[in-house]
Amino acid sequence: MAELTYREAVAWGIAQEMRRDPNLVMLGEDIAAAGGVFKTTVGLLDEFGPERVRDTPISEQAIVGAAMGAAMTGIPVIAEIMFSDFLAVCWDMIANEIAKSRYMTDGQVSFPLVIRTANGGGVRFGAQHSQSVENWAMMIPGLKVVAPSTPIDVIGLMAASIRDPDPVVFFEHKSLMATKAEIPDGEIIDQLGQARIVRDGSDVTIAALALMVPRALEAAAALEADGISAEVIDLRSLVPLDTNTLLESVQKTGRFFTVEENPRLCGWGAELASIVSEESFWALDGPVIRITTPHIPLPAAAALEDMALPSVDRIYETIVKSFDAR
Amino acid sequence: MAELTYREAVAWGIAQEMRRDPNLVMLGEDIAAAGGVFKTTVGLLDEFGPERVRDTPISEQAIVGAAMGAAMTGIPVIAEIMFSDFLAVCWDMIANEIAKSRYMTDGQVSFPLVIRTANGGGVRFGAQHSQSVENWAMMIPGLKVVAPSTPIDVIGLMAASIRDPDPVVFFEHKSLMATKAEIPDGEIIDQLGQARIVRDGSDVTIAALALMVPRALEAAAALEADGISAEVIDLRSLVPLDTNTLLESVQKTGRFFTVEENPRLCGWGAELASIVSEESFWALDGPVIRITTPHIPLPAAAALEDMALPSVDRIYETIVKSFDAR
Amino acid sequence: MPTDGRYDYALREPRLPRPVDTTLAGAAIDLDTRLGMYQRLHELRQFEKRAYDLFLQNLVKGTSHLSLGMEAIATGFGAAMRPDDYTFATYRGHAHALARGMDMGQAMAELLGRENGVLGGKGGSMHLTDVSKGMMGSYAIIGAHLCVANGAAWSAQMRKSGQVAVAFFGDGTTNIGAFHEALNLAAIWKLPVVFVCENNLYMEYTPIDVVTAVGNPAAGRASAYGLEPVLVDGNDPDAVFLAARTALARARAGDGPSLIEAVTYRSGGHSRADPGKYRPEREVSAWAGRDPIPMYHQRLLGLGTPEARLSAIERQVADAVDTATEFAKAGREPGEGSLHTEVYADGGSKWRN
Amino acid sequence: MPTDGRYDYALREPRLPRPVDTTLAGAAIDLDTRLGMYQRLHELRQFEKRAYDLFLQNLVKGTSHLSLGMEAIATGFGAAMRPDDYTFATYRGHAHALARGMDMGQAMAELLGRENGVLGGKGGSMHLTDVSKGMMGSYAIIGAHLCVANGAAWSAQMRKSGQVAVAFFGDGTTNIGAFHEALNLAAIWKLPVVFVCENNLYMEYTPIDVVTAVGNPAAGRASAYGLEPVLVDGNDPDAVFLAARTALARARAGDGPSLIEAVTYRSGGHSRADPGKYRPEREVSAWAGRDPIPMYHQRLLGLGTPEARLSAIERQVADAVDTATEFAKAGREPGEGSLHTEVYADGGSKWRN
Ligand SMILES: Cc1ncc(C[n+]2csc(CCOP(=O)(O)OP(=O)(O)O)c2C)c(N)n1
Ligand SMILES: Cc1ncc(C[n+]2csc(CCOP(=O)(O)OP(=O)(O)O)c2C)c(N)n1
Ligand SMILES: [Mg+2]
Ligand SMILES: [Mg+2]
Repeated sequence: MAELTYREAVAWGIAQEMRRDPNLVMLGEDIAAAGGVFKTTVGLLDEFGPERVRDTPISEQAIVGAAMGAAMTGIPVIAEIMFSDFLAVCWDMIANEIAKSRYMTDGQVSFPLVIRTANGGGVRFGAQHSQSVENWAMMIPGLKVVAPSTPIDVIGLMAASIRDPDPVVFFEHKSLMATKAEIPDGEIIDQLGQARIVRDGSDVTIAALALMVPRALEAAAALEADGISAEVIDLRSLVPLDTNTLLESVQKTGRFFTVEENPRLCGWGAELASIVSEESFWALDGPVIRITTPHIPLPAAAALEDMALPSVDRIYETIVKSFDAR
Repeated sequence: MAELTYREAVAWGIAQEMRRDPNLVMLGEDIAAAGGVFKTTVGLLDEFGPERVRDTPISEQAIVGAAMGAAMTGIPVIAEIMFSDFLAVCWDMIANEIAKSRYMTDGQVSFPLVIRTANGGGVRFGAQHSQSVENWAMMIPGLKVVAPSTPIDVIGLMAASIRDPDPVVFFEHKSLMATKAEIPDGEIIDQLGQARIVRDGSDVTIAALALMVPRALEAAAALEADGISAEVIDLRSLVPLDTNTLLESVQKTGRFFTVEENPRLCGWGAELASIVSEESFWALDGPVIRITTPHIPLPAAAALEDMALPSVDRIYETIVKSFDAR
Repeated sequence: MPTDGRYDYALREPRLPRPVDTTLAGAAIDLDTRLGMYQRLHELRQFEKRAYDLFLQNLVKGTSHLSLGMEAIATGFGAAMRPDDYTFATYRGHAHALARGMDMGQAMAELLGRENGVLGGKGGSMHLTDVSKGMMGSYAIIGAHLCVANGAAWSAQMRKSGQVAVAFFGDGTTNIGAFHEALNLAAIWKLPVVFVCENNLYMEYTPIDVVTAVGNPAAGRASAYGLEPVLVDGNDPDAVFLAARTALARARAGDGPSLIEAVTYRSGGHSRADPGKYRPEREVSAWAGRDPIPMYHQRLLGLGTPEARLSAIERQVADAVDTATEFAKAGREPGEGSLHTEVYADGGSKWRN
Repeated sequence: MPTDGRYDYALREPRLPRPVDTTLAGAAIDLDTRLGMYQRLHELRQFEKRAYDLFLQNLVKGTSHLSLGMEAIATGFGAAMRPDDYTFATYRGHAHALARGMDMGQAMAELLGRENGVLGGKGGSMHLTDVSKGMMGSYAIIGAHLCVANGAAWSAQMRKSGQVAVAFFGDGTTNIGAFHEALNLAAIWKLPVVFVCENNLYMEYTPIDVVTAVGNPAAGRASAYGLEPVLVDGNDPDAVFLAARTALARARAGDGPSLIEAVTYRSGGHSRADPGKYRPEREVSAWAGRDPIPMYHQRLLGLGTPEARLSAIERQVADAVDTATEFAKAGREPGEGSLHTEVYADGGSKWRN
């Protein structure tokens, strides 16, 4: 057993896989000698050497392109894009090249690669360094999309993402970096596409991701005091999406809420809402409700940012109010 | 009166506005001397000269960046990105810079600019030249998103987009280029944020955009023969979104369908489905159903592409089946 | 209507070709290699011409970008590359695919969108790929594949396989950001990659010099990456072959990337719909006089090859193109079955349970 | 644990500063300009130090990137620019904002996330903007603003206003695609824009030479855009001022862009959390000996300015920074009211009816 932070779990998970697979390499800006700007890759250079852990120029297209070319010629790669906002700088490479090439070539190429990136708000970095962009990746056919909420999931889902033969965009949440957990000994491997019911409940279903998971749990605790029993589901991966777990839960509770950090329009919550509204319509006892960041860029000031992201209070109040409605 | 194709309407609308505003300029690849690869800018160089209609290098970031810098210093600009797939190449500029800078500066700068781009499938160009990416733009706070389905709307919405003080992404549909309509004399100006009911109906509401509008209309005609009265709404702009028209229609019909060309996950249909499920829940007589391109890259072969995009038959059958269900 | 070169590029000064370098006849290239290149030139030419015919018959849908007039570059490189080297091409990639040995029938069938196409109809003309031949793909959005070629080269470097990645791209591509990022990374990591700019003087319809800060869009930028400028006659297979051999050897020796600018001209339009009217007539005709095929024919005759041998090659190629066309036409339209396959490595497109 | 420079950059050869060019004392720069620059240097220095103190007091949240040690560049340009010229800066933009005349109190309040900040707290340290002063924004994603500066320059060119756009950026920024696209477009359109690379030898924690194909990341690329390489001592306000004057005049004359590489060093870490341990100690101390402020102090003394005059300036700046700090601290936290404003030009964020 070791106690690890979420941040340390990243390096832990990568190290586990680099020990297993001598071909696995990684590249990114300031990831080697400096151990990453979020200190998520500390120690990897020392253990695996500069041929396998490489610092790059500020050239996101070249980074992701190199990952693509190496992966398609048999070398599995982990590429770091420092902040998820910067996915925009290499979006062609990700959305148009990596995601589509397997299909376009009728299966001639595979992309065993992981694009790791620091996602989300709460650290007062402002509009260009705080976005939650899981929905950007989710909307592109061909990508898999993972976003862990705990140190153990970081390790297990990292291992699963690395071993997955398809391209995975792996979102590490900036505001969870310092959270801690006990990590069991031995290899940790998880599976993509399995949501986890992190709290059982019978009255409402709340689907959340990453930083929103602890907030949803806190809100659920508060709801309990009001006699509302909330089931909280940590989605963990958006693609593949564990719709079975979601739909079963809604079948039981009849009420569905999503808690999203991305801005409102076309977020992943909309997708889930649409799935539930179509497939569980007759089981619903009330409208499907999304709790999201409003459709605005994120402000930098602490006071403003705290108002923008879905808070425990907002989750709690939205759900309580929904029972009063109609 | 003049009969114009959708393609000609683009140049017509731009010319109308360039005559009105001597400051308005445009730039893009092969737009000037060649009149654009889709021939949507034919004649503009001759009328307005090489200082106002400029050919550029293949440098999408430089193109959109130049538009941004000019717009924020008082020159309204139309930038062409040849295919909407290439928005990915300059996505940082659009999603992180143009969309956010007004908010970040607390309103110090405005961006009177239009990014025009050829969108959508049906012309057998394959996965990298056929995407429908309206949802990419819709999910970014700060952008407006327009997609006309007729030549008249091309002109009127182009004029409205150009006069709008905010950045607008204007999607011209490749498969509609050759469609024709009579254009009334005189200035044509429309308004953003107004959907149009293109067919009245009482049993189901179908929301569609661009190429999907004529298909939805054809399906509606077929449904009529089955005794199903379909109301068809041409959304015209996704941001601003005319939710009033949508929700009123659903209030009347009790059934809501979207017909989207973008791949399934996090499409604009999901957003609409979520709005309707939340706000019209008690008016719904059946599940909200989305008809979309499957979540795959678009194939090149005619036979495959025709199977991928929502067809009249698929729209018709999905709606008919929904009445059998439960 | 104003009539200067800013309104109509056809009114500009023509950019004329340099004369053939006749000393190349004496280059140390063995006859078999040269005859192989002669055959290749014809394959590329006749394949593209047939593709154009099939387009006129409305059998090729969508778009296609032919290499007519530009065949010497793919040919020279194809002859110099090792079978396990990697090719990364653009939407104008038929020639490069065939030059690596892609089956003509499968290539043609792909243009026709048939099930027996090399991509089962999914990719089409702009994405020809045959990994079994080292043809790692044709990329239709400008710039990206230079970065991808780096990755393949990096992989070869790590695997110590001695393979080289070669990326072909146009003059217009030198102005996009990815070009810059790719060249810099290749240089600092000394990657075994060769960047080949096929400078045909135009992007789509805009002359390259109108939009480029230096006269030679690739060679004029080499020093920005610590590289030597290399300019070659892109209409001379021997010149290209020699430059390719040097660059490939350099890459294999661990000495890093090269950036080669091969100057050429496309005899037709940019893509199937383009009549190419933005080019001065005198320019088009001057370059027509520098067509690589008659030039190379002359060179081989001059080196003593009998005309009969050359015409036998031409006939053989014509037969092969006919056979390929029959194969392609006989293919079936792909069915619904394949629509949903190969999005993910499990062969399907399932994103949910 | 291996201990070479590939594992720990602090073990590499230090990159040492060049000696001061003493002939610059004789440059034709009038004393008022020089005293103004002296004051500016102190403003930037003391502002940044105060910002650091406030961070240690946990009053500045998020991140901030200081220009400590690099003040001469913003200072020299600030003195040379016309009031209506445009500045485009990076996340490391406090100095550039102040050098254009942004109010210190409003700037400080923005760092504190207060309502009286220049951006009402919405933008924060990385996005300082004051359009009324020609400070057109601070951009936090590498590369983009070079393209945006082009647009402002293009606008000035069209309006024949004589304005020039100046874009400041780091050495690391020369390796991103947008740099290449921006330089090429500026050159072919002869835009009135000046690109200023503040080469402080490091990107975040990685030495620039480890990741760049040429020794001078900007000057070594000038020829790729048909430009002359310009290298200046970025720690000498006079050197920067002269280079700025030349480049601005060239731009205003319609002769197009310039690319200036100003070599400097940051005395602290990359951002507030960084102790800067990846740099050789000898390098850090050598550059500390080349601090622009004592150097310029010496130069002014040498030119006959009385010490009293200089220390009066220093005290005056200290007072101004204190006043600014009080102003900032007195500001209120922004309220919910402003959260939803200014997404769109109507002042709000409504995306639906
Ligand atoms: C990023 C991007 N921008 C624009 C295009 C459209 N486009 C396709 S080919 C082409 C011209 C390319 O010119 P060049 O690189 O010289 O190659 P050539 O076609 O002459 O072989 C353009 C602009 C594209 N495919 N990708
Ligand atoms: C596209 C992009 N990639 C990475 C980053 C993260 N980042 C912020 S500053 C920085 C280093 C920039 O180095 P340089 O250009 O030399 O400027 P300096 O900070 O030294 O002034 C990096 C990599 C970013 N902001 N944008
Ligand atoms: Mg070309
Ligand atoms: Mg730097």
